[in-house]
Amino acid sequence: MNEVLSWISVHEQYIYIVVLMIFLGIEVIGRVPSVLHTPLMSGANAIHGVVIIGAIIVMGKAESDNYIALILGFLAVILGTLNVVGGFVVTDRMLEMFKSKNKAQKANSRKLSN
Amino acid sequence: MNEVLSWISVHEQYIYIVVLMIFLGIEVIGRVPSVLHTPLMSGANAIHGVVIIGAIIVMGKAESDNYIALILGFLAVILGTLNVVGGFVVTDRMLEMFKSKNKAQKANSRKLSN
Amino acid sequence: MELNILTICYLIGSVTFILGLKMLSNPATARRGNLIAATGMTIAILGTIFLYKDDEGKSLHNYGWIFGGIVIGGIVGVLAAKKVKMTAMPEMVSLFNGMGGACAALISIVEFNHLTENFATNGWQVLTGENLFSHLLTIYAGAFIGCVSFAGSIIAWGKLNGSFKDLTFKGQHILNLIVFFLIICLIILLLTPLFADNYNFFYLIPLLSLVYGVLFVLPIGGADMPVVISLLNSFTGVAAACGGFLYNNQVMLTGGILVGAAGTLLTILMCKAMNRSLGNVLIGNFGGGNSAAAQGGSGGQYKEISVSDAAVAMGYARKVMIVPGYGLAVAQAQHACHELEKLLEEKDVEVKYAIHPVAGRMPGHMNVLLAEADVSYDKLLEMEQANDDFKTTDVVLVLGANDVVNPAAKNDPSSPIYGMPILEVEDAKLVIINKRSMKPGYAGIENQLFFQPKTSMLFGDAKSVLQQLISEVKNL
Amino acid sequence: MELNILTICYLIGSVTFILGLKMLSNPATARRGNLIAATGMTIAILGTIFLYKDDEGKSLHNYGWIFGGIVIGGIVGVLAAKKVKMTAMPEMVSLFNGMGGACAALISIVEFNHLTENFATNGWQVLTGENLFSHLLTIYAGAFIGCVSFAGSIIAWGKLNGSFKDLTFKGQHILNLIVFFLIICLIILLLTPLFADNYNFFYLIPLLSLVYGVLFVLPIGGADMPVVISLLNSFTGVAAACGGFLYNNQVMLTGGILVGAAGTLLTILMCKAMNRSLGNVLIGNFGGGNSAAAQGGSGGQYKEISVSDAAVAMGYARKVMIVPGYGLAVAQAQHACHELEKLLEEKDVEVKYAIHPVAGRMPGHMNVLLAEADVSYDKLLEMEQANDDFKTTDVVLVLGANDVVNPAAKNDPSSPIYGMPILEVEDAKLVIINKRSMKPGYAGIENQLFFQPKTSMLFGDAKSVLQQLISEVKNL
Ligand SMILES: NC(=O)c1ccc[n+]([C@@H]2O[C@H](COP(=O)([O-])OP(=O)(O)OC[C@H]3O[C@@H](n4cnc5c(N)ncnc54)[C@H](OP(=O)(O)O)[C@@H]3O)[C@@H](O)[C@H]2O)c1
Ligand SMILES: NC(=O)c1ccc[n+]([C@@H]2O[C@H](COP(=O)([O-])OP(=O)(O)OC[C@H]3O[C@@H](n4cnc5c(N)ncnc54)[C@H](OP(=O)(O)O)[C@@H]3O)[C@@H](O)[C@H]2O)c1
Repeated sequence: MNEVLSWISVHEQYIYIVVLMIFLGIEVIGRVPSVLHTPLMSGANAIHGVVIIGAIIVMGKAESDNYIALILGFLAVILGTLNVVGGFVVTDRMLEMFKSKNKAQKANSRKLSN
Repeated sequence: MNEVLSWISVHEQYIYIVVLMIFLGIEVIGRVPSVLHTPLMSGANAIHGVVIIGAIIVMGKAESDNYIALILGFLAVILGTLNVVGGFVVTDRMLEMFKSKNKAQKANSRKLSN
Repeated sequence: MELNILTICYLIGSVTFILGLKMLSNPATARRGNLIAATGMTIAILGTIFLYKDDEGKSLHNYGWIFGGIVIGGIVGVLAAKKVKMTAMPEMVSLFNGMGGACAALISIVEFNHLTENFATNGWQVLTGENLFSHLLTIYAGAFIGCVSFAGSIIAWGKLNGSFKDLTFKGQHILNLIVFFLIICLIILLLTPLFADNYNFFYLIPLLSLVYGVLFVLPIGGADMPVVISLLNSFTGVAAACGGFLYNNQVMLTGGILVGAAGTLLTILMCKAMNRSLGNVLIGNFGGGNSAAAQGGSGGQYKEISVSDAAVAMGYARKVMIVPGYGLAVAQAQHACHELEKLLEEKDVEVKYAIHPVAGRMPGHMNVLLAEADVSYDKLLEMEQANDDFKTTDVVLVLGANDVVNPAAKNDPSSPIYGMPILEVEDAKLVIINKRSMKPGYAGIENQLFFQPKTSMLFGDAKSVLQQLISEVKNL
Repeated sequence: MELNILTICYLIGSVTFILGLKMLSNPATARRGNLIAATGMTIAILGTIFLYKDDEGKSLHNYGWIFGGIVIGGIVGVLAAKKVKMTAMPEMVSLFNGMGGACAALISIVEFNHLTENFATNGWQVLTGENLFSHLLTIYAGAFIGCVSFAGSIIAWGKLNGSFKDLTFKGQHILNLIVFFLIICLIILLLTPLFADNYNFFYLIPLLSLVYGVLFVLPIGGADMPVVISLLNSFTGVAAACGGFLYNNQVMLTGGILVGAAGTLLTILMCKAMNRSLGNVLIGNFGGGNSAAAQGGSGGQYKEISVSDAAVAMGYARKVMIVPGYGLAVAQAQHACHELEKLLEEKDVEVKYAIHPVAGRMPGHMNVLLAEADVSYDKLLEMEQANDDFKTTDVVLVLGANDVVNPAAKNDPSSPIYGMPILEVEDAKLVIINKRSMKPGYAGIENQLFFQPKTSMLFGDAKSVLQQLISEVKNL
């Protein structure tokens, strides 16, 4: 118990960042229309590809005789890149489909506000 | 320049907390209806009364022969308490006025959803 | 151990502030949100008092003074908050806001004293390099922002309750800029080479900041005070955050920044609701002074209606809509208004109120006012709803409202209020307008509505006119 | 110096992620939001490669491997993302998500290896106390969550493209619980007393986690995969955040947590849009298996319509509304549908599409499908708008939709879809329903609409029926 408490205290700022981030994650997508669920999921998917930074660090720190680290790290870099690049490109393609839609919507709302 | 950079680096987590908090502050009240502007302002006013914690620390650390610190600290505690207590009570009173309104609204929305 | 629990108290505090503010922005949860934030605040304060330890591991002392201060502040705060009249709420908020600003400034001053004493006895080694830099910066920023907020709030409070008049003179904005610039220079000057001989210059910062606060608010029209208070509110938030930085205290930091950000957005939202920009409000060239008022009265022919004719028109209507505005609030005529409403309902006339979001001088003004007179909520229609209903309304009674029914907002792109949504009273069969004269309202512009064939003017103070109407309706 | 710049890169990264996600949730800014997040990601990645220094101040090496990996991953990623068919998007997302999960798991494994080597050579003093505890915990959590996400995503991908069938057996949920419990026990066991002889038990964590991931997704109906993918997406976010904690890396931490939180909420929103609870989806007792299908066919009398009669009805109508559904997507009949629309428009028939938000098997499915066939956006009506328009519609053509037009959602409180908003096609004069049989749709429940006097059934595969309709309309 005591240990947990002091752990919390030591990592106070981390915990703040985590808690605030959770709030932000929830707030930010609060009112998404359901047609955007799939692109939003896909965009979020690309963002967690940030894990690739960990893979780069692993790879970049591996000693050149540590074959396990090298191979696993290399694999991790490839997989991470796939996640990032594929994620953003796929999202962009999906959103392209909605493009005409936005234009039409804007035109509509302009009509309404006049 | 270099100093500013290293200052940023040293206070990285602080800066994160500040930036995230700014986002949250903006997100959280994004869609407030204008009748609630006054109570919201008043509620926010009460929240920044948290500055009283600083006053308590000042007061509590002042040596008993340091009259300036004691007097200013005492004043700060009084003013801070005024801000906190007055702020929350005034907000509550304002919101009391809207109470019947909420009930009616809820009843309305219930009617609509059936 | 205690410090660890304190950390958790602070975390709880921060989370409740976020949750509270979130709930405050939704009518259904607002009151609960306020309570939640207050609970979190209590936890954070009690935690600090009993669990705080400074860097050397010492607990706080001077408990007598601390509790004394809290008790005094608490009692005064509760009494003031309970006794204030509903319509004087913004004044009260302004005053409380000023207290917070002053508190932040005092903290900075005490900490600066503390620092200089330390310097005097221990020399430079107490704090060096980066640490000193940010320490000093937060002290100065806290003193600056806190004092501006304090002085500005007091002026705003005075303007709202009529103690101070608007003061505009030539070169005012330039003077403001000069003072601001002086303060910034002083801060930069005092940032790095701090020696015993320039200590005392520090006290110029709070002093000049007080002056700046006064100058900043003085030229702004009294009617714009809610916006100014909201802005000063967010200033105080930032000042509180400085304190958080100073003491490495997360709950002060997060609470302060949260209010700083939310307050700034709220200020902008308030301006938007009145179709103004923040810059426009702060420069103060519209509203308040009613400088454009002179142009009034040249709009054409208007017709008057007598009280008894008005009473007949309303007494035999099927549906009457009342549009309350700022004039109703200054005349304190809400109770008379409610009485008229009940009387008409007894005569089987359907009576509703059309509430414009920025009618009056603070957001929600009309709701608060009518709630005070026990008008039931079902009778209050929001703008959109009311605009649908006007089409089926026989008589609209406009009580001391002007800008919120001005068709220029719809028709005249050159009007300063163009684009603001308004109550479209012209859709009704007959419009009766009560005000004291043909003078314009807050925006200082003329209202073509008064000259339209459907419209009749009923001059007089809102309260006395309502009382006359009541006795006439009784006699029908 | 470099590290300081890196900090700023990471800050930019975090901010763009938040902004990007915010903009992604609004149709007007979504595409720009995606671009902004991608830019921030690029900055963070390039910053890491060139500016990162470890605790001892050493830069990264093995640049060849790093760039090699990035180039390979990048090329494959772009090609895969560009080549995939629009309707196979969720599969693709699932696959990419699995890659991210695997990446997180691999990082954990390598770091664990690193740690054990350190132990072997330097003994316990490398990391002690609290630090060791949280270090180990994040490694284990990263391995666990990453592997579950990887295995689950692969299964979800396989289900969506038809490689795996739903697999349900008795005691499945209990088995899942046991495996989950085993993993947790293992983690607790390995947390404190770590010695050379129990190192190898660690590898059981990723192994069991893979098994758990497979077991977790297997029983869930194929049609529910979008929801599952969204959930696994948020898991991967948490796994990435573990990496951030491990390396004290704020951009990984914030990015991961952001996705973790937003993904969880998104999952819940998706379930809500289908009027289900997340628990209901995960237990998998509805959808997929169509277990309730047997009850179908006993609802009463229905009447059929011939293709030529349907063509006449539509060809001479003033206004035709097409309701596309899942059946249109499986039949890949969007192009035929667009052709029919053009043909009818040439005959001066007004044609619109009524788009239900959860028609099909992924949110936005119908929009994507019809956009692919170049149907202009003006023709797509959202649900509310369509429901207003049905009243003035002569013929509604329902193409492979079922649940989204089921009146039970409005009338029958005992129905599993009760409360879901539907397209109220009964308001139109004539309803023609195309499907292959009387079998129910996704929710596995019967549709009373089929038995109503206004309704006529037009059996057959959507594509072939549309082609027949086209030739009939041409001959009119
Ligand atoms: N709600 C907010 O948050 C807020 C804040 C700041 C500013 N504002 C602004 O305030 C305005 C509000 O519009 P509004 O229509 O309510 O008010 P208004 O446009 O200011 O008009 C009020 C009218 O009431 C009349 N009046 C004054 N005292 C009276 C009395 N004792 N009896 C009868 N009539 C009296 C005045 O005319 P006479 O002098 O001829 O009697 C005046 O024309 C808007 O322009 C809005 O943007 C609103
Ligand atoms: N959009 C989403 O995000 C999402 C995700 C998961 C689940 N769902 C759920 O999916 C359902 C969507 O409703 P829906 O009305 O679009 O679909 P549905 O209720 O599943 O009905 C589709 C109908 O299409 C018919 N069909 C199948 N293949 C066909 C073909 N080749 N030609 C013609 N007809 C064919 C089927 O009947 P026959 O077999 O008789 O032909 C079936 O009744 C909702 O219950 C929703 O909650 C949606």
